[in-house]
Amino acid sequence: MKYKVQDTDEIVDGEILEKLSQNEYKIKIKDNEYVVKILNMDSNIMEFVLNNEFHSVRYVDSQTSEMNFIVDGSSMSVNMNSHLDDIVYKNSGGSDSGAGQSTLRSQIPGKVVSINAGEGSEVKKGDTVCTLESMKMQVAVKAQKDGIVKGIKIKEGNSVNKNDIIAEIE
Amino acid sequence: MKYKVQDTDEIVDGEILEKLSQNEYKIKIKDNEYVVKILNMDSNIMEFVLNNEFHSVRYVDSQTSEMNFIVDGSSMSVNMNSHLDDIVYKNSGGSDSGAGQSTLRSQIPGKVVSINAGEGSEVKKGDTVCTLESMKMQVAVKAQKDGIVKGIKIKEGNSVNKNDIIAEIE
Amino acid sequence: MIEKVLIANRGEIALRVMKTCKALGIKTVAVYSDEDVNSLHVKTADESYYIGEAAPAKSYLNQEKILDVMLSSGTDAVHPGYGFLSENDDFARLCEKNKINFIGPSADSMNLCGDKMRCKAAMLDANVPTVPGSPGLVKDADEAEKIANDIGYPVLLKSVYGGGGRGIRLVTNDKELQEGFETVTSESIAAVGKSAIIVEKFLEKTRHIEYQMCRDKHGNTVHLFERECSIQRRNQKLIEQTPSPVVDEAKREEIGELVVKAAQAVDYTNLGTAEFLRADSGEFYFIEINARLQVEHPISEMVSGLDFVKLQLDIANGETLPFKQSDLKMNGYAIECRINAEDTFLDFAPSTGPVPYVTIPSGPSVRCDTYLYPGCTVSPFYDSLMAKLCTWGKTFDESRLRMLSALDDFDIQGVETSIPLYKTILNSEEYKTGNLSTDFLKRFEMIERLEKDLIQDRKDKQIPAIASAIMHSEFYKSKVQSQNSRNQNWKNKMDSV
Amino acid sequence: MIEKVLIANRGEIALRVMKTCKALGIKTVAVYSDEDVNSLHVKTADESYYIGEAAPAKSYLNQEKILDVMLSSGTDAVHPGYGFLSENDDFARLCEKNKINFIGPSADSMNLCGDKMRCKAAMLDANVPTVPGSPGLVKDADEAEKIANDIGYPVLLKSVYGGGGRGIRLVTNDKELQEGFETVTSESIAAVGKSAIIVEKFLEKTRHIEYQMCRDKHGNTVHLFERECSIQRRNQKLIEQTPSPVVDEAKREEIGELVVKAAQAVDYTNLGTAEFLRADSGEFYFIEINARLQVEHPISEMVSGLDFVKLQLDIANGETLPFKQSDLKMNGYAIECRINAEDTFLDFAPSTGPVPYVTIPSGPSVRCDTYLYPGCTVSPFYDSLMAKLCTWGKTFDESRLRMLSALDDFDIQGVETSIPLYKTILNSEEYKTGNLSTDFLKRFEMIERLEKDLIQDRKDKQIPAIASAIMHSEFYKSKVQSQNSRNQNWKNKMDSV
Repeated sequence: MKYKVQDTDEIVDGEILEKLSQNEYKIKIKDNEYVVKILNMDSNIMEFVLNNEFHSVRYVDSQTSEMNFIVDGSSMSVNMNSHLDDIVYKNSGGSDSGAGQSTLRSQIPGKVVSINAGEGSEVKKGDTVCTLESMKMQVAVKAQKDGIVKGIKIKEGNSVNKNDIIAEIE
Repeated sequence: MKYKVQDTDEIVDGEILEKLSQNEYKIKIKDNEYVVKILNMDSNIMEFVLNNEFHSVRYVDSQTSEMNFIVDGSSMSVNMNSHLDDIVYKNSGGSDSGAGQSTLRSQIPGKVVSINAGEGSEVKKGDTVCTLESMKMQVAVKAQKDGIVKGIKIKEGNSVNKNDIIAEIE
Repeated sequence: MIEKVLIANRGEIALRVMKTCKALGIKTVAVYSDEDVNSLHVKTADESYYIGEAAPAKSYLNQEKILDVMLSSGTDAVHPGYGFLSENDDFARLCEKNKINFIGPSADSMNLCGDKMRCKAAMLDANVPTVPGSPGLVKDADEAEKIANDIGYPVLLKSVYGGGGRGIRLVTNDKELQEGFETVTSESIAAVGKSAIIVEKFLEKTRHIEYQMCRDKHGNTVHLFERECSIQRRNQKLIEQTPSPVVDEAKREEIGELVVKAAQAVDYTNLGTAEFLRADSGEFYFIEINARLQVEHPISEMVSGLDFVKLQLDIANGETLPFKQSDLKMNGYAIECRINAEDTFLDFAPSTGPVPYVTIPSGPSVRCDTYLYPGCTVSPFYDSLMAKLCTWGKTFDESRLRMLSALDDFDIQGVETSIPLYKTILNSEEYKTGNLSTDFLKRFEMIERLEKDLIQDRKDKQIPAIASAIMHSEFYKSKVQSQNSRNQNWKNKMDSV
Repeated sequence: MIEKVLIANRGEIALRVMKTCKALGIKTVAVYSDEDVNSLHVKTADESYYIGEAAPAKSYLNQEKILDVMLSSGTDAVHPGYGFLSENDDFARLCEKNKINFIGPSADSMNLCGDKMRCKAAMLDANVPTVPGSPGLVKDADEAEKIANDIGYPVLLKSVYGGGGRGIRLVTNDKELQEGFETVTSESIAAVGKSAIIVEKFLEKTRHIEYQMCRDKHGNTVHLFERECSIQRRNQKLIEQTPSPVVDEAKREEIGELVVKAAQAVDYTNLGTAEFLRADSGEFYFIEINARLQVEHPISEMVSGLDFVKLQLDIANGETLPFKQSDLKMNGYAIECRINAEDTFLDFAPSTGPVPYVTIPSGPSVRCDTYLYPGCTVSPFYDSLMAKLCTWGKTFDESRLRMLSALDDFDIQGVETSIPLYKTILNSEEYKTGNLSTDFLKRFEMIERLEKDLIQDRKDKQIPAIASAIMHSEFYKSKVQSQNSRNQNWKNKMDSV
């Protein structure tokens, strides 16, 4: 799963590696491993010790992609998604199935944050063409094949809908 | 209903006179009327204002005849019974139905606290012959008819069972 | 002797007054509105009387109703707290008439304190300096110009009928004054049909410094030192401290003598506060008397060792002050933070509602006066002050560090609070070095700094936040699984019927 | 400089130490056993490490395990609190070896303080009076008689191998002594196969008065006044106060000078306590040194204005004391009540279990150090002290009345507490007038008086109790009715299927 904490820029990988005991888990965030020991947990609160540091969390409101909670007294939100970049990439044709197409389309609705490969740039398959912001997360739209970026249809700050054309890669 | 509070001697009448509103009741204890305003109530706690005094009660354990609770921080118990004296009196023959019998029997099990009308005393119907302690309440056993007390079968401090003979009244 | 006191108030101050009464064996009587049925003051008093609907006018300001309770409950004194009826001289007079000991100044003295113009005149008579300006209304621009030249520019021209920024103008020379006089006059006439102008010196970077006055019914008068209350929002105090960083022993005594004169000038009895503006140049100007116990009295209690409510009761009982000015010594440093239910980022808009859980800070030299308890409600009908958090220290920095730690321990769920702002302020160099003024928040962009602090705080919590999200998902997954298996069981049962 | 402190303790003292560390920006490390997974000290520390099973020997007394945590967490100092390892010189030495700053005296000094005989000898050398008696073992009855005549009857003959009332005898003249010597000898031989007897003066109606010692690593030594801790049960303190009602300024100085000598005699560093017995005649006799911070330190903090944990940290850091004896002044009066989980009527047997709800008292000059929170548990594995309730007052009576009020506000559900006993004591004339001694409880039949107070209290609550019973029955009646109607609905539904 990918996570993005409010006010930070990075999208971070996080997962449970192992259940160590009834109340203990080994988890991985970025490339570091942590031990989480749950002291109390219900649908509203969780108290846990993370690598020997106590934390208290109250869940205010959680939806599929965004959780709002109070961590040690600080109100904050975390966006999460199952490897959004990859899904987008895959659906864009980045996976083998669609590698032949020349039209790069957005697989998600979002706002264009930046254009990373401008008109006429040479890109390799998997290079980021532009970055969208969607569900408060920044998602890279990557080239589905090697080629030259042509006919860019988007502008920074614009919104795009799902399936809108981003550019042609020829 | 009759009530006896731990460490007090008297048995006191108490009843609800009237429900004044959703949360307000007029009650009578001894011969005084009080207004009870319930602020919070569930099976464990009750907070109420009794004639403008706030009280907080936590119920520890309550059986049919004895309630244990903590009233404003003080742990105490209250015994209660539905007009025990009257029931006993009635069953002893105090009511019209049994007025002819000469044998006075105990209608409840209990310990003899005192003998109020000794051997040879003259009693009127309703006079107390002896006092029993039962369920931590003192219950008067009253003469079922006018007469002379004879053949007392009990002693102070003894226990009596239900239906045991107390005396003959002739 | 006072034996039963009705507290004509609610919230933390009602509880505060009851604490001293309880320790002294004085019976307390609470009053409450519909909104306060579950409030702590109702549960804490010896007797509690319902006095009406939530709106203050229907309950806590209802003089007749409160008088009825006093008479029927056999109350012999009333403590008005602050706000509500505390500075209402009609109420004080009503109590006097009904032989109920009003714990505060006499109705006459209160009336005089409440009339800004008469009070200012009394101070001038007593040689207590007030903000320089016209002694009353000026008749025309030329008189205003003469006064402006006497007191020196810049000055404010104010219509006494103005308000909200209208009918007021800052002018820096004669030309601006002549023009401004006309503008203010016409603005005021346009708005309310009349105009009446006063001239007042405009003071920049002022500090709000106040003195605790104390006077018994026999005329013995002392001050109980100063408090600096410069950190404000919309003219309401947020953080107070004592001593003031700009008042040394000599200055304390100098202004203290003025305070004694001020109390005498209005024949003040009981505890009260003389408020001053201190100009950046160091001059002190009397502004007004608060004829009641003040919100921030605990910090003065901490440095004086006195129980102010006890002192109020003793004075109301006609006792003679048990000390002279020379007996009184300040001990250490104290700070108060007013913990308000408000959203700093929504221009301090009130934030109300249930508080399912709260942790009250405690510890060495920490005091928290509050009405909060787990499960209570912050009502929209009354002011936003939920708690007064006070800390004492042998040094200023000790009290400041204890406050920061206590603020961190204060966990209030369900409503927005001013706590994060106070952390930013107390950590700032400007606060640490005592660089205070009534425009502190704006001058040092504290709200912008708070925003940055909060962002940094969230960044610092990235790892625990993600861990929380991971574990929460795991929790739900296992819950859904166990529900599915329950449903399965249930289904099996149904099939077997 | 100490930057990270491990607190090798639990409960209220762990929290107390953390409060000062937090305010000073020092990181804290907690350790916890299985029993303390949900304890506040675990939640409050910056880091928390699990160290083993509930039994102290498996966790809080496990030196190696705690050392492991200190080394792996990068801790540079350890605060031992009181109890557990606080007076274990092996542990202090282990810390010294591992370059961890042990916040307390050196291992050598601690060892000397812990050896009663050597410590007594050191005091005699320094001319600090100890309880009169034989300097060591006596060889026969005649030597014992000689000593008894020197110090005066009555005396105690004690076998150092005795205990529990065996091998100890009170004798009042030579004849009783000669007989008693034989009895004690034979009792001791019968019990443990050997005998070794000392003679000690028997003191009646003694008071327990102790002095706070304070000494930095440069030899600067002061005392921080006395505490009277005479109200005890089974030799354990219940209520402490400062100043002592029998110590005036001259006496304070006189004994204070002895205390400074005592600290020097054992080369004590950091904070500690010199305990004295005060005979009814007014003589003070040194008994022992407690080489640690004491439970009752908050009352000394209240009258001195000093933060003792900060002082300990500063001394451990090698700093020089920032004051001389002449700078220190007592301010006011303070009382501590130790709120124990125990049943007064079952010979103070521990009362343990979950505490579903608790209200912590607060208010002007009230301080409550506690580990309690709603939903916590009082564990049978550790001592019964749940909270230390302390109040300060400008006068003794003010602190006493505040204590009574705070005791009344302290609501602890689920366990029996010593609070009712304290109310009876603090209301007694004997306590009010300072007629204290270590047999106070027995001498004034306090437990019998408590029983009477409780009976009276129940009588006073007759009416609300009956009202509660009436309303409870009503509540159940209406519940049963609504359940019946629910069942009815359910039945109807079933019928319609």
